[in-house]
Amino acid sequence: MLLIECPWCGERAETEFSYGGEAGIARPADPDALGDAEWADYLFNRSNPRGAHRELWNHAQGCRRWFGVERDTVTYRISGSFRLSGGVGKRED
Amino acid sequence: MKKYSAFSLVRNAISHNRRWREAWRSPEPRPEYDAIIVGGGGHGLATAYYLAKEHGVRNVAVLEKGWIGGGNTGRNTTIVRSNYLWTEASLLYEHSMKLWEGLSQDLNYNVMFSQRGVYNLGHTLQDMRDIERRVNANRLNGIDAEVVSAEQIRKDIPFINTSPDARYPILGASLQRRAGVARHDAVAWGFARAADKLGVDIIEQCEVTAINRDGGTVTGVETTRGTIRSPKVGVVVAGNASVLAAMAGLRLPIESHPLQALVSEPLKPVIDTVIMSNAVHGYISQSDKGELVIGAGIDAYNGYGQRGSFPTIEHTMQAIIELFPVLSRVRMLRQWGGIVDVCPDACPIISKTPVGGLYFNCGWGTGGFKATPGSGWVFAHTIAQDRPHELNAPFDLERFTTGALIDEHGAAAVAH
Amino acid sequence: MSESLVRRHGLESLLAGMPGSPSADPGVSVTIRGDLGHINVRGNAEGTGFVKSVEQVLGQALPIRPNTVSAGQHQVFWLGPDEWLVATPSGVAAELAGRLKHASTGIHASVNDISGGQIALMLQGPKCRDLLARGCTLDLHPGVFAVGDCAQSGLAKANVVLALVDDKPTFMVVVRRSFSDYLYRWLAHAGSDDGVTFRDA
Amino acid sequence: MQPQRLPAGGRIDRSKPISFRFDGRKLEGYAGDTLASALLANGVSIVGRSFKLRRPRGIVGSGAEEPNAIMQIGKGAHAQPNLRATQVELYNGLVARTTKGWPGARFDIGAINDLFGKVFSAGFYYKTFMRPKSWWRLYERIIRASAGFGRAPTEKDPDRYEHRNAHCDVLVAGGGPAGLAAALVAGQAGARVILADAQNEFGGSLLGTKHSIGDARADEWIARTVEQLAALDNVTLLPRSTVFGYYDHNFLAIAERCTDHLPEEERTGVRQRLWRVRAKQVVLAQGAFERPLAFCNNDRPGVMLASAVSRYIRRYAVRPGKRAVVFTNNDSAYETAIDLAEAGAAVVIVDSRMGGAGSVAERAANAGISMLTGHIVTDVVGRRRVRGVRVAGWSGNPSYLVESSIRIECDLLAMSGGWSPAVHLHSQAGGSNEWDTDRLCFVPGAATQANVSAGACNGMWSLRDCLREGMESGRAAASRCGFDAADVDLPTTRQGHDNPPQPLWRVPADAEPERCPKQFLDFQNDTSVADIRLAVREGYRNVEHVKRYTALGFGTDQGKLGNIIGMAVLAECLGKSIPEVGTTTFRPAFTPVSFGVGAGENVGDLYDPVRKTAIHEWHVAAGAPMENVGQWHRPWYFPRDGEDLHAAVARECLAARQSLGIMDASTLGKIDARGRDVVEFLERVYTHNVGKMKVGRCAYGIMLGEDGMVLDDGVMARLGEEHFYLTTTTGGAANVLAWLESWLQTEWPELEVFLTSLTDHFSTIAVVGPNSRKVLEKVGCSIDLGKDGFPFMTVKEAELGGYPVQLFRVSFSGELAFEINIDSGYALAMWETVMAAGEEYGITPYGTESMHVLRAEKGFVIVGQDTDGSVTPVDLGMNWLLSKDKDYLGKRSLARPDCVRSDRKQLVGLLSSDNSTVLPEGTQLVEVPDAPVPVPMCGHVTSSYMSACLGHPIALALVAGGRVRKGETVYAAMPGREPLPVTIAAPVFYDPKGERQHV
Repeated sequence: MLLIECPWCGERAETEFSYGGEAGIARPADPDALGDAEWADYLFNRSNPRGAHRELWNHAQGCRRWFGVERDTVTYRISGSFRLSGGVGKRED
Repeated sequence: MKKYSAFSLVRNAISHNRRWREAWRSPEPRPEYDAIIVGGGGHGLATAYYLAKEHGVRNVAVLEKGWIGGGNTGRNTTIVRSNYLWTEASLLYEHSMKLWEGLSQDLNYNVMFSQRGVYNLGHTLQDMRDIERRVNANRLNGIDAEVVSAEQIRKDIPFINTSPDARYPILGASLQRRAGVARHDAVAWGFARAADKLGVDIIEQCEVTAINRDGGTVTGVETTRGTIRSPKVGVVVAGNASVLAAMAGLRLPIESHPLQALVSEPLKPVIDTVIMSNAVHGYISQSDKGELVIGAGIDAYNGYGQRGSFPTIEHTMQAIIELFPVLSRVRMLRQWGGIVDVCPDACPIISKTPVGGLYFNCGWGTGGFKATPGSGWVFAHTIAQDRPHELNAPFDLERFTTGALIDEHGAAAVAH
Repeated sequence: MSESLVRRHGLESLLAGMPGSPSADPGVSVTIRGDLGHINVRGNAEGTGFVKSVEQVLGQALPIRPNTVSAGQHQVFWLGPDEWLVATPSGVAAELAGRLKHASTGIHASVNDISGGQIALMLQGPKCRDLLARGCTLDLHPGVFAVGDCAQSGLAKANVVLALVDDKPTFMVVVRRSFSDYLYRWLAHAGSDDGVTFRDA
Repeated sequence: MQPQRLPAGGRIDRSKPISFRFDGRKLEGYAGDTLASALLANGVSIVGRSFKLRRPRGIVGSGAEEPNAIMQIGKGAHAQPNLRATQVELYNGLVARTTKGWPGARFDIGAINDLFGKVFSAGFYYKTFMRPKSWWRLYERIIRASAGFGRAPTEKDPDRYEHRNAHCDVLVAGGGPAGLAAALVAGQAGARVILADAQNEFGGSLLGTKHSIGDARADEWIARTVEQLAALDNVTLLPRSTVFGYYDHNFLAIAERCTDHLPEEERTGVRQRLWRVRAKQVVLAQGAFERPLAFCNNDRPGVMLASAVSRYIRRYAVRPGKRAVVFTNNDSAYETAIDLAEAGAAVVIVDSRMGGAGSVAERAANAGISMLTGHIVTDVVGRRRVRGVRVAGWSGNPSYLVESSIRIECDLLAMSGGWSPAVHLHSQAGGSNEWDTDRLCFVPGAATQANVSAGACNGMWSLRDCLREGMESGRAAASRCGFDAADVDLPTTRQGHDNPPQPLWRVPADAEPERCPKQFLDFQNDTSVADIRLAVREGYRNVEHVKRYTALGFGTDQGKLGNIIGMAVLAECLGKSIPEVGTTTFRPAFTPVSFGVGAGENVGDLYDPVRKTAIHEWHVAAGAPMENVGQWHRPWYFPRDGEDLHAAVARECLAARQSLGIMDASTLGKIDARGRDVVEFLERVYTHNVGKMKVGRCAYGIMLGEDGMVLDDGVMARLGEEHFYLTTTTGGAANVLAWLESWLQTEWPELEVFLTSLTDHFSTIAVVGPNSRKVLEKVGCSIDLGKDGFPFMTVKEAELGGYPVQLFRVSFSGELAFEINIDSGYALAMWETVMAAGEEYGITPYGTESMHVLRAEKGFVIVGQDTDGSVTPVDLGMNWLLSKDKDYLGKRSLARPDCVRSDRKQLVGLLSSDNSTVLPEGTQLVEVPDAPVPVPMCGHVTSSYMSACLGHPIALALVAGGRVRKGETVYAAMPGREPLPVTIAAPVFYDPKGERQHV
């Protein structure tokens, strides 16, 4: 069971969190301007890397904040958590 | 290669089993092949077999980075069924089912396909609506399926908890009698042996490190055992599809997750069929060795670790006890994990790609094992003819652009 | 008027049916605080004036440090960087909520009286930590989770707000109303070896 | 009468005789015995049969490595299959049965298999049973019947299980010398320590030994150490507790057996407890497993591991044989020989090494033990029990053959092939293992988590090294957690010098492995040296292939006994080194754990929470059956005197249409949304023009996923310029709120909006029907409820019967209706008030089923029933809800080619041609009634009911291109029935103009 650090509540058990998938996928500013393929890329395609992965977690049972985590998808080791601001996955500091 | 039979067993026993030949060769890779299959799992080996058998393409190499059948083929809970919801999926899986029904004889290798019947339990009124809908569709598609009542289930499945006071009472189920289980390792070995017999080179410990292209078309692959040229490369690497796709500059609508399973200690026969429950999130059958083979849920996070989190296992044990209270004192012997490549619509991709001569077969989620022969069969056709067979045409990559998804979450859910 | 109305916490019949195993000194005694009102307050802690105006109405500090409680006339729990729970006698909750709303007009804030939506349980006795540890992954060791600390987490399969009120120890567990029946049954089951008893406030 | 029991010694309590039953025989042992030691004391030699060849088998080991003594313990609901006799503590009334062999283990018909051993070679079943095809099920039935060990109980488990979350600085796995030392040092330093050991008492390999530690005997040292540990309140001691799983981020799982060792009548409280531990540091001290040697017939009853023989003698005062041969390739077995000699047995040591042993050899000689160095045991004589062994000289050459051999009479053969550290947990944690060519074993390599291995499980054999590593690791672990450990000086222990072990796995015989009697590697699965060679011959060369093909290591001991020697034999066949062949991955569980303890309290009622509304009790009292909707229990219908579902629903619907109905709608999701940007936010998530809504107005709204498919729906109300109230479906409530929050927090943090769930705070009571206004006026309402004062689709704060409420003039039935939102603390009172006031109008409570009928008559959809995640609002005919002049989630997807197809499935109504058949929900629709398989399907029925007020059945369906096909006929294909013609109609069957709700 993973031990995840919520930027506000500190380290908590994985069961307190819900997973939000790959971070950094910003919603297109003007969807209507996109072709079907570009829209599909935003909608469905994921980098799904083997290794370092920046992903979203929500402290669902806790403070209900969404935040980012950098985790290795093979070792599952977590290198750090970060708060979000101004759109998905951007570091605050 | 000698034929396998009771007779050959006795004859070899007399010669102290010292005359058995190897089931498949371990050749050095040649510099060029007519087609390369990347991935020596069940699907890849089946693809090579049917390329040789159905399309006469025998100058084929199967490249496996580890040992054949070492991925999900050797890690799954071996359920085989074809009772899917949408016609596109049903026909694909039913084609596979028909191949399963003659596979041991076709391969001359006993894959122990055992049509014990698969029950998909319904616990809510909506479950039952979905079951009715799916069963009716199956029948119209020529797939055996029936709706069974809670009373019938009580008669058919000893020890199952059909109490109306259960937290999620069993209201009924769909039953596919032709469905069942098979011996997973034997599927890989059987296809390998049969493909090898037809001239296919099966090359283990050979990892693909790059996909070579000239302009928009594929020219071969770089491997840990050197460059191998080929005008056609079929990639079927569950748990690694996105990584291989990246080598060809492609992005896939796939996320890889841990999927866990566990077995109990070997018991005398107690469960004779396959029981699956989406609502209660567990599924169970008993192997010929006596082990209860139990499937757990998918872990939520992306993971290539071939292991998941313990709470998923705990939840599965709760689910099994909810379904079979008598199993509470039975013990888990071993747990493990595989990597499932999940598509947004819980259906696979068996498709040409923007790169000429490069084909992908991936995204089977939790449904790969049961499709093994059918997947190989249609993928072989797609590679040999450079166009999909009508059975896999709907599973083109293009569907994610057009929106023609085939949403099998209902029929797939956790349990396969 | 609302003061005169009789509020139900919904666990009355459970209490009558399974009050637990009565013993001289129970390992855990659970008190159902149906008499508490709950107010959910949202606002920007860094934001202009929000904290000040809320504190003026409350007459006590708004806990800014995560997972802490400010105890005073009311009990104020940190729930998130922009969310707090105010627990106060139910008789005055509606009126207090009104004043908080009024005080935060023009400010980015949100105040909701959710008294009907939550139940507070007080767990007291030597076996409290053992019982909670059966269903909660938090480290409740006195050196880690001290008086004045609170946390949101899971207790068995219910989400709860958990706080250490004093070092008797007394824990306050706040659970959503629709889960309270389940949590009651879980406490009774998991605590059956500890002689858990239940009573009304 | 216990023939093999020694007159004195051991850690058993001779004053407490214990009687038990074994395969029906009444036997006696002592408190402190295991079932295995008691069986040996009673001279029982056959305790089971092998899996395939059904060879008679005896006890080999003394712990988790035991492959043969697999027992069914207890009866009825308390039965426990597949326990290892070596790990079962003896208790009064214990009932044990062997699990293999028919009629029994002592005489087994299946033993005939052994005669055909060569036919039953590795993987033989892959090569046969293929013809005739149809016979496989028959073959399989026979295979299944002969497989398996114990039987699952046939009754519900009467016991209780418990979970326990724990946190500690240092978790010590294993309470032998190393583990005790580590725990003591760390504990005294002040660290929070958990010490778990699988056995009933701490001490591990020291129990019963004659070692001295410092000035104390081993058992005194153990007692003193445990005492010191028990005195520290920062230390938790867990005997009978197995650390079985080492998961990510230093999370470990421990199974504690609380009552299994007690007589059934004395068992109270929790049976087993699962400790879910998050440890900062972990010290692994689980010891090592002794290896067997692969000589001919090495599986005969009476062939045992040397360490097991010693343990039975020292700890249990049982002498497994009178005339013993000790066969070894290392020094440790000499101690066993000495133990045997001191126990009065005649002993011969057969040591494969020319040079024999180190300093221990002298002590052995002094004990009068004769030693044959440079010799090996090639074969065992005796079938049901060892009667002798064949011994030959051996110079250490790798050949398969020996020349002449001599016979030595004996009734016990103690073997030692060296030792393998228990690297299981280290490996589970992700650590690698390295082959040590001197110690001839895999030792833990670099750890990938915060763990360290100490003592025998790190390849340390001497007591001194174990104590030293224990202390050092305990000290290091504590200091990594910020605790400084005081210096503890290492107690003195006896020092000797050992000669190195000799690489010996497969023992030469007088014929090649294929021709000589079987040399077993995995006893339980009958995997022999010949099987490994066969696998390699057939091309199964990867260790994983070999294991899976030969079943090596797939027994219930998980290869603890045979894996390493099996890999060594494989390496020899392949001409590789053992590390080249590689080890295999170790998976949890270290030893098996019951499903019950894994599930803990979360079974039965507590399997999943039942969410109940504030009015739930009233529904139950009224006799309403419940429907599971998400986690909620909702009343399904309210039967009166013997009514069935259909009768009750007909009555309820008519009442609502004609006079007055009442429904508990409290499970709806309710969200308070406010803030400066709330309109902008809602414009982005709802498809309609939210901004156009006036304060006090309600509107029906839908949300789409980004894929354009309908996600959820519900009524929303504008309570203020910057304040909205949203409702969601019952099932969708939690997800929708989380989903909205995710957009706010991750995508649009610049928007000033706060969302707060009111789902539990408000209970919602729907008062429905022509008389609903009258009844509320009668209850006493502070506002004008009239058509103009309180028009349709508006909301008002009000006081109703003295209660403050939020009153909605909305309708999910098409009738004049009101929805009352009231503080849940008063909901039951309000419900009862309205019920009383409504009596004169025959007020009728109704449940989810009638609600579904009423809404279907109006063509209102239920998301999740009439939609399935593949349905767009256009498919539902809701274009009127789709704003053209703004973007919203999912809008772009609606423009994709597949979403604009004219032949998409669209929502329509269906009328049965016979005007009487209620189509089963889920019925498929076809164009041509008698088309050949596969029959093309053009749609399916999503909702279907008998409409009491219309007097005929109605159905909603999704039909390809259906919207423009009104009046056309398609066919309902129903199993076992003639296809029924059905007519496509508009999805609104009742009051299409919607006049009734506007009165």
